[in-house]
Amino acid sequence: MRNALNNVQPAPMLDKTGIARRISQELEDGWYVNLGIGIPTLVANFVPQGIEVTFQSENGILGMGPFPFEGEEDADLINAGKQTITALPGASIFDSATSFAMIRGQHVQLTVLGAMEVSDTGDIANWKIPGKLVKGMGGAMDLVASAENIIVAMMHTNRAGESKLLSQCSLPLTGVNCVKKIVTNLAVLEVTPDAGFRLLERAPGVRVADIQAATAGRLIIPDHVPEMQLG
Amino acid sequence: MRNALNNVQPAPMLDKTGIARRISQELEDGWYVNLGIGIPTLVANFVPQGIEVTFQSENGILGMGPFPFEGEEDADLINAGKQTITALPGASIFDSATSFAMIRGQHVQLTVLGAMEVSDTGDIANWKIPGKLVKGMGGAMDLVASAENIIVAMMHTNRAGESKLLSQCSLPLTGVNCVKKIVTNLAVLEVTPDAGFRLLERAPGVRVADIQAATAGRLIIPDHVPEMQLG
Amino acid sequence: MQKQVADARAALEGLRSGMTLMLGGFGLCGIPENCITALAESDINALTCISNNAGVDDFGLGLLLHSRQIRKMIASYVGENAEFERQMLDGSLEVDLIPQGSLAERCRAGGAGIPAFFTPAGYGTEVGEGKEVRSFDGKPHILEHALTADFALVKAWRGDTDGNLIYKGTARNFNPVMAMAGRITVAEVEELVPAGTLDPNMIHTPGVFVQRIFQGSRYEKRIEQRTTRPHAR
Amino acid sequence: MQKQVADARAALEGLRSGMTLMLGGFGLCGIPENCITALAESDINALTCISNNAGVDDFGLGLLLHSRQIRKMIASYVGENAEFERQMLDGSLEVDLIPQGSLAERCRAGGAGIPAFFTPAGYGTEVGEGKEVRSFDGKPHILEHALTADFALVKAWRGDTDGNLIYKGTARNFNPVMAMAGRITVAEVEELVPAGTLDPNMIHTPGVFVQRIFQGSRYEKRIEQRTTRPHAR
Repeated sequence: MRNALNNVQPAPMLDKTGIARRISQELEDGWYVNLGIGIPTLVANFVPQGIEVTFQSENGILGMGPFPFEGEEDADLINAGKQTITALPGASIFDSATSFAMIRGQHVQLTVLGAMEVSDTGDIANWKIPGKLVKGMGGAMDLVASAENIIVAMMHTNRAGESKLLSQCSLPLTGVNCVKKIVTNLAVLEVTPDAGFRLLERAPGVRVADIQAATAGRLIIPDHVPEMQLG
Repeated sequence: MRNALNNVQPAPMLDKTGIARRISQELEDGWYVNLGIGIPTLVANFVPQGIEVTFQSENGILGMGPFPFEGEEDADLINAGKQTITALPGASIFDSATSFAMIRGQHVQLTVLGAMEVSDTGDIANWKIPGKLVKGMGGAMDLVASAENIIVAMMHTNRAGESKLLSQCSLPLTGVNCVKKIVTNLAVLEVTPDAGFRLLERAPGVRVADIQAATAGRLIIPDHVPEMQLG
Repeated sequence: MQKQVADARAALEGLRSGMTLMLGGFGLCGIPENCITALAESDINALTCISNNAGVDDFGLGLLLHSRQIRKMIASYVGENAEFERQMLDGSLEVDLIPQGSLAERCRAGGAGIPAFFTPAGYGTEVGEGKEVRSFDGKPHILEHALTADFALVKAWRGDTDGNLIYKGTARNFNPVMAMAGRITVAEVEELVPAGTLDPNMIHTPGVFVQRIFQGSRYEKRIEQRTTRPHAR
Repeated sequence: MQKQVADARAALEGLRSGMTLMLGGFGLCGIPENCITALAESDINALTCISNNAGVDDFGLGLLLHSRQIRKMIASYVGENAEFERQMLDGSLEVDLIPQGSLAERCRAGGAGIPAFFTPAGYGTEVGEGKEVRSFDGKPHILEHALTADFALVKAWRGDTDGNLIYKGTARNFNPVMAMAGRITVAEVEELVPAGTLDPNMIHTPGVFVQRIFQGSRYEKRIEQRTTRPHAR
């Protein structure tokens, strides 16, 4: 409730790090996890103590470690964001077909990725804006079509202040009926099978009304919506 | 024409080694070759001087060498006939899916295998006899369906003296329209696209009439049928 | 998350009668000997076993046939086993024969989330009967479906505690593709080393495909056809 | 049969304008630098290039874009290249974007003689438009077809004179699957060794997939995103 008294600006909310921290609570011991570019990448910094997860990068590595020390960069060791990385003990390297065999075959338990829009039936759009230059979908379409658990990490609204949680995506789709959970700067939401974003948690200091105002798709609001515990 | 004068027995013919020697003349420099069990295996002993071929065994090795010296057998190094083998310099080992990717993807230039029956349209039957115990097709169906060059190595007739070169196979098929060439104890024959075994060569001392008598399928006999040159 | 278990018995926890198993190996080369022994000592039965071969009478899958623990066998070649013959003839063993390459690719597909693919193998034969046919570039192909298993039992040469595997020689064969296709994949290895020991660049089966791993013991590694040449004098 | 050739120029003999090429690499990691340079120095054009990315403005496939030698690009992600953008907008470059996993699997399929397979990736999106849809276990999939190329240009770390290849780190990426799918596969390697030097058990691409091989020179191996952490003090 801090900041709530003199609040004339939009409600307090999480920053990108906060979103990543909240998502890290979803990790389970022994999971293999693919993190997309942007906010999802930050999740690797907040793995809870006592659990072990292995990060996969779809260009062909399991057991991705932190960035290398200065001067120790290896041009032959990068992640899917083309960043120089390191390999942890127990890592393995493989080709692109094997990498997506893991993903498509649901051996990777969790995918975290960003989105431009998510619909209340779990559709996701994150690769193309008509009229703007297309960069390509990379591995996103394979990831969203395959993963059993897909968490979208994104801001609740776009730069124009419009909701990114819609009843139907307006942008070209990356995948349909695939997103299970969404963590934004305002809330944690679950996509229910019968359509609708079920509000699970509020960001610290954020009111249900703020979330309602920022959500264009159907929002299911339980009687009690706890505040996120970021520990 | 030796043996032809006092010939009361069936015409002279090649033994299994002779068939293998004749087939070895079909090898071309740089080819990757898969040899089936039985007569085909013998072909490896007669690779012509000056050419280099690499033998593939479908259980997962390229660059198969000769049997190991006594006492040097390795239980972890066998061929598809479950025989202990060696690996030559330049060999590579791979899994079964990769092995058949090579075969199905036509990276292996020649397959030599045995048959119970071949039809004059190139059908082959070599895996099952109704009423007898089925052992399974192993890799034969993949090999015949995929290879660009398939040479069948077999006796011209079965133990009952019946022709194995038929207008239609009577046994369950291994593959259809796939056999290109047949080398038997009596002859070399080519399967023509418009159906029919074209007689290319006679085994030493064997007469065209002998071949005709032993061939049940349509036989196309050119004016001149040279005798095999086994060098 | 501990993947390492003590032995085959611990590794097979949850394996119940009626389940479908994949077992790596070609002939007796690269078979999961310890797991097979543990199964033979159990009262688990009515198994569907997917394996390229069915062992010999007194070794490999032959042990499970002898004890009548196998209800159905999916294989490409089963010609080395008299017990197999008996049970197939008396109708107690169901048998599905699959071309070897299709078997391998169907396992890989099962592990890779590819539900079905077209292959030319078996077209025009009884293998193709009842299957969808489609021509590509004028060549007929049949549609084959992925195979998966409740448990995949594989054997590797070396493995680490994260489940990374390295096979030796042609003992590799079906093991890597079956490792991919098991809902629970159990790897038995001749030598188990701590994670970080193996070169990440030289892993045959990445640990993500392996749920349980143990160091096996008393490997017989029988040779089916001991072929040699004499030493030159 | 000699697979070893002197250099990229010799390796590309027979590569003509209008052909379809596959080029290994992910970003600038593991790209066939020598072959790309040789192509840039040639007057070959109107190429269809299949590659996960399209290089950057002054390196990798960007060099061939700059010289307008590419007519069509088949890729999954092309976001690092302003020249690419210009040519796509002015209509001189045709672009086909494919999900990365489908791209990899389609190349493997091309090399493995699998003409088509079902995958869930792209269903319900524009990638799936016009493609056959079929549900397996209640989940919709689309039918994707194999890709092959007149030439596949791959880069490995070490190779031998029989064409066996070993890649280093994540420079492996698309190289092994593209090596399988080229009618002529050219491998450039950082170190070329005599056949028999490499451990047969540790080959990533068996020589059967490689028709020509040479030791490259002057590898730049550019880093796109140099990310580091400071040394602990």
